[in-house]
Amino acid sequence: MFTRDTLLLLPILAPMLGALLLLLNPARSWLWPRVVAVLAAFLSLVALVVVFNLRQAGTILQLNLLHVVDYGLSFRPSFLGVTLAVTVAALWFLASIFAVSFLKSTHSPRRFFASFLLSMGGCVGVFLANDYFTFFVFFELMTFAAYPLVVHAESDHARRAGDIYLYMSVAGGLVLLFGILLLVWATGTAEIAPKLHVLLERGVNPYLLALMFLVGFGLKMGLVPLHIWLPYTYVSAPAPATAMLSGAMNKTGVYGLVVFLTVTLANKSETLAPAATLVQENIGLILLGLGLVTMLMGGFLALMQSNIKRLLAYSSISQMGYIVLALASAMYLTKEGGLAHTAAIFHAFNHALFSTTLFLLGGVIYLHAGSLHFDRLGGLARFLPFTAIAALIASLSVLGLPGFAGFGSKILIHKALVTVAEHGDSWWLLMTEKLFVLGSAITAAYFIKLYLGIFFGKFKGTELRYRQEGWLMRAVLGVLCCGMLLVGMFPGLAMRFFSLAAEGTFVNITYLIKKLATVDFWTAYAYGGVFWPFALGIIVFVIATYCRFFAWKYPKWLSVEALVFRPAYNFFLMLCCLYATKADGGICDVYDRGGTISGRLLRQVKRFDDLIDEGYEAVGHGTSQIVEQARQLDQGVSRAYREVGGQVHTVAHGMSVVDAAVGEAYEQVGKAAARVPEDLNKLEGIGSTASTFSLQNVTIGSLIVAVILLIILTIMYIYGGQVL
Amino acid sequence: MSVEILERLYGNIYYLTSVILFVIGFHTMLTHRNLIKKLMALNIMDTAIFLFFVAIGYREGGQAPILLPGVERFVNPVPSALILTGIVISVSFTAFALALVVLLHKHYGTIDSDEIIAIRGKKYV
Amino acid sequence: MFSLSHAPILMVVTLLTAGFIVPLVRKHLLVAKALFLGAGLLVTILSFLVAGNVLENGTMVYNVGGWAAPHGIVLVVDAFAAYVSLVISVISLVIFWFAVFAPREVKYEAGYYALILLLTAAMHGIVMAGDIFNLFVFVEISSLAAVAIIAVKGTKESVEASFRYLILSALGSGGLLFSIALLFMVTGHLNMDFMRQTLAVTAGQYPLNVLTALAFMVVGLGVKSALFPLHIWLPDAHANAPTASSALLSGLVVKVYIVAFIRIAYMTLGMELFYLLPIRQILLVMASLAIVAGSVFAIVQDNIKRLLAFSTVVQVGYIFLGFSLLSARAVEGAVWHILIHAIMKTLLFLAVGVVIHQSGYKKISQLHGLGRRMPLTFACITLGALSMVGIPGTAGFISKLYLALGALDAGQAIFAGLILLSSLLSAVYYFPLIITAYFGHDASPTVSEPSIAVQLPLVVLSLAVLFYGLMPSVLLPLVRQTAALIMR
Amino acid sequence: MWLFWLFRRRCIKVNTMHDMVLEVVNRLLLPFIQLFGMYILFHGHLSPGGGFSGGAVIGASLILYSLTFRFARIKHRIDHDTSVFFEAAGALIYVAVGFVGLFFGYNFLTNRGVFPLGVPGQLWSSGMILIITLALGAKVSGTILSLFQELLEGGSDERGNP
Repeated sequence: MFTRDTLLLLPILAPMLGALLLLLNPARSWLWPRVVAVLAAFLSLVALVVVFNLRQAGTILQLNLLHVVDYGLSFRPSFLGVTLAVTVAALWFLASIFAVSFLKSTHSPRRFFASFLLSMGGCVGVFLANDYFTFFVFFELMTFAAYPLVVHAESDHARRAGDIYLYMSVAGGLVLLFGILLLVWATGTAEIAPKLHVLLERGVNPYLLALMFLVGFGLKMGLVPLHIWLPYTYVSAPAPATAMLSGAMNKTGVYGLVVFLTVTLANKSETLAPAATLVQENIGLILLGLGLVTMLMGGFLALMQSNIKRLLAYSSISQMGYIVLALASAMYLTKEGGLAHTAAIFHAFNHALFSTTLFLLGGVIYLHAGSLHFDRLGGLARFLPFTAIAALIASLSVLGLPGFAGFGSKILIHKALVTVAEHGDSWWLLMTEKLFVLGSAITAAYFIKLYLGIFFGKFKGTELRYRQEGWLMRAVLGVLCCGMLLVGMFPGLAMRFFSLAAEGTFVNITYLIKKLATVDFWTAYAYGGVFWPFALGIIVFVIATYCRFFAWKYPKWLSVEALVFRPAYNFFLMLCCLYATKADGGICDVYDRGGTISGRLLRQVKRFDDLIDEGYEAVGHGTSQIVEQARQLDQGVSRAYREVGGQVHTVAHGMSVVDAAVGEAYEQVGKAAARVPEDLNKLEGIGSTASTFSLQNVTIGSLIVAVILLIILTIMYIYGGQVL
Repeated sequence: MSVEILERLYGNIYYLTSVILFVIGFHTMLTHRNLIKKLMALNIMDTAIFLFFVAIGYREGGQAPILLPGVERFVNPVPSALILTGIVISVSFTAFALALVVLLHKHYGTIDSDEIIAIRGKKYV
Repeated sequence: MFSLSHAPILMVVTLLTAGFIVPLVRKHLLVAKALFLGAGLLVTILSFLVAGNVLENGTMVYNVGGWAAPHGIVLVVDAFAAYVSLVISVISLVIFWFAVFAPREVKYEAGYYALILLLTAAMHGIVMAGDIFNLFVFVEISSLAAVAIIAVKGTKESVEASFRYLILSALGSGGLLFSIALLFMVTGHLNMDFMRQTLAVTAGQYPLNVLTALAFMVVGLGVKSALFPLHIWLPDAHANAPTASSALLSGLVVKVYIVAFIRIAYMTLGMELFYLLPIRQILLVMASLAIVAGSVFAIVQDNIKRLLAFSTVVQVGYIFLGFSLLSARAVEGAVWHILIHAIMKTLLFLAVGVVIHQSGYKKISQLHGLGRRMPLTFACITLGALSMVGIPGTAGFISKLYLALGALDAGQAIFAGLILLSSLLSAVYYFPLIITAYFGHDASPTVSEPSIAVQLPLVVLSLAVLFYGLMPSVLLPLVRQTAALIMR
Repeated sequence: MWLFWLFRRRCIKVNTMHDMVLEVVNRLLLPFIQLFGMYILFHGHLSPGGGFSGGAVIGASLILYSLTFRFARIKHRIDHDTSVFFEAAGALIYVAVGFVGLFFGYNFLTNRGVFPLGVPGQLWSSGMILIITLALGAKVSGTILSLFQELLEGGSDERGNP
């Protein structure tokens, strides 16, 4: 039963069981949740490293679980998946160590660490999944598990952020699910494998499918029209959680998009090749636009922020734009997109590294200076030199300066865009490359702002809480910085490694490594691929400072949220309220109108009723006359009898006593009988005088029944007449 | 022509009557606010359906389907048997509804549906 | 002597007999309770045996009194009946347990148990009845008992709601009886098998009868099963009933009428009619409206039980949607949903009933911080709500998956979109319940968890939610057979 | 219909009138009504009629009885519990008869082969049908009476406790 394949379960189950352990044990110990969290994360990391080594040695592990309906859980990690999983697990491990000392004083550590571990399990599961169903299951698990992290502070802002996060994520997840269902329906399986030819054969619109997946994954990544949850969430979550939201969970979206675009939307049929290429190129172009918008908008918005975490959140959005650009290039170049593909993965990896570091640093700063606003910070380089150095390394990595982590991937993306421009041969593809440079410049500008704002100048806050970073924090940050430096020093090695990962998943290409071997980063740098942006960035920063651009708060109505989502939400709410308050109590209103009409009709019927009544009355009148005459006759007869029977009368005198008794009895009965209708009248009350038609209660129900019956009858007769 | 129509009407007199009864019941149900009257209307409707059902099984000049010498023409016993059940159900429905009306009167002091609604208030949301 | 072939009638008779004995021993409440639970347990065992037998040997036909089909009364236990009666017996056993051990809400307990027994017996009867008239009789019994178990609470609102339910339900029965009369007129049979055979010949001769019968039936059973525009009795009735009654009504009763509808309309009148007539489109429209409107109504509710009641309207819409999409997977999804919704809604109603009883709060906005006071109960509610939303790993996901795939199979992707949209809407109305309970200041430190006996049903149902979410294959053969039977 | 005593309320003495004529007439009529009811019951398998009709007649006679004579007195003779008992007993006898078939290896409610069928047209014929009719008669009359009592008691409560 426990074969080597079962090893795949360990990295997922270890954090989940840890979370379960935390939830079930109500002990209020300080150490307990922290130890469990770190140990579980470590176990998961170790298992993943083993899996990674096996995968590198060529062993492909596969595990099918709960294979029950048509779709069970199925794990079969690709090279890329394992690589990212190891990265993410390592980050998670580091973040949990960081959290141990960071969350010294906050409340509910049990809840925090449990959901931290649970979302780790989900996140790792996403990378190990073999089909989209498994992917989706863990994707959703991760989303929901992260909710308590977002609302951890339980402030109003946190709760609002949580609401936005939750509902947008659910919506995105459902769109993604729809996409997956469509895919499954079209191809019969949820497996991650080339499917474009099947889609084209079955006539399913690949653009629609791509849109659904893009919405689903893009929401997690924070692509521009869907990014609004991201700043709220990142700001309200505690630093380790934010680091993981940005560094690790974001990457599930990237991974999903990579897998979908380059694997599922790959073509295997020779005959359909031209059509497939067209589709891929079109999607690539669309994504190119999307990536540019995301990159620039994220950058501009970041430039305007005065809160460290918000700035970093927008920076994260902007970096996602880079990744999408790389992916778009890969799609657009189809057969030659290997380099761009590698660039995307490489940059995702780099982003995981430096965004984790930056958000953790944000946490450190918050812990020590008690604020995240530039207004209350400054001059921290003196107090926290270690933090300052780490921040410098991370910032330079984001900028992609030579020797730092972002360097290799940015060069690659730039190269890819240049290739796209050459390949497409149109002016705006050329513009893309220029805009990319501009984007990098903006990045440089806001990082200069960030760095200067925090670490230089005078300290504007009230007091510093701690003098030094904790040693655990230092260790974590040190490891991360070393990682970034290593990647930056040897970009070629890293790239070769990621190209290997890309080759493992990207089925269209066979040439990768050889071609990539020709890339020489350091000469590329000499061509100014990255230097120019940096210089431009300083200029932008100077200009922006000069024009007081940072002080400028863009009007609220300009944001996407205010322009699109809020009106939509308000509209929906209005719809709900209008609909529900008015409609439920009065579907009646509609029926009421129908009711009055039918009431009028029924009044006609009532007139007919009255007519019959009158008839009865007339007949009754006649009858009573007849009866009267008969009574007179009767009286006559009885007079005759009385005369005849005078003697009998005396005899019957005794009997009359009995008669009187009977009479009295009858009278009593009569009285009682008279009382009954009185009571009934009382009971009836106004009901008997109900001439106006009223619709309430049961009446509404019966009316609805009648109306529906009529409608159905009519429809059926119309149809039935044609058919039968 | 008209004779034909009359003949058809006569031939379906039971069905026709039952439909008319049904409509009368429905009319009463809709127009009256008194809960007792609504129940009466319900009973009228039930009766209409019973009539309809029994009429299905009726045969001209038929007798009760008991194997006695000399009787050859039987009505279909199934509908009658079913309707007996139907009547039982209808009786229990009515009785139960009456009990509920008594309770309603206890709670609200009236058996007028409008007044009950007014007392209860529109709690739709 | 008691071979398994007698099991179907024994199920009905056991419950009925227990229902008659329980009020006789009302002075000895302990005996009554034991009898109540014992009957439920016995029937559950029997239904498991029957389901196993049906899976193995195919349809069971039981001739009551030894008279065979066209003349006698028969009980037909095919896969569908076995499946649904399995659902009924298991879920009702859980509810029985809850009713026995939960805090008292009802004055005359023995009578309440008797009513529940009667209702359950009638539900089994509806499911297994082989002829249309006995189906009607059982429908009537269940309607009456269903109204009664609302009214036993005795409050103003519950009496009013149950009266409304009674009248509308009587209207519905009238419609149903009318349609039965019309069908009997055409076929001369009451047995459903024979009816189908005769209808194949005579339906063409008397089209109007069949059409009118179908229309009356849609309305009649639509009222009882709360199909959207006919649902107006449901929210009040389900919200004002005692806890166990709410669970029983929402979880099982409403669905049993759908089963009756499927039995008559699909399996007796035949599928051909559905391809000829627009009845399918009518049902689709009504079901879609139910899904959208029910969700929207539920969003604005603050009263938890009313919210759950509106959610039931939505779920009924799902089931009808699945059945009227007429593709194999959609029907399977609907059949799944009968079970899964029964589990989820019973769980939610019972748990919410517990919360209301322990805390006295009936509104979502009052629940602040209760999640910490009643961790287990709210864990169950959370699970139920997640399942309602359709989060993967819970049971609700499975049925929604099938329904959505079925909609795609039927070539109507818009309904798949509708199902997912309603998932989002249900997230909008279920999540506040959880969020307010867990995240917020601690408002009521005095509230505590109920006894373990009361929590046991909740835990069992929660485990069932997880179980069917993770390994639904347990009942899969039965569901497949049922769907095949309906699509025949 | 024992489900009605769910809604039973405390009974309060009702001032019913004491009427000689009604009493006399009823004393004369009641035996005949009940005899007629019995006739319908016992000939349920021979002529139109049966459990429900006969039970209804008998039940109606009991209602008449309790309407005519003082309510207090009927409480002595046939009180609510008794009528409920009759209902339940009728139903249980029915079920028990059904089970007899099972014990003899036939289906539920089997008549042929279990009970002696006799000659058609005679009173003691057609097996268990007679027993069932009688059981049903007991149930129906009990039900009708308990319904009546239920409504009466509910009504009295309505006047008694506002």
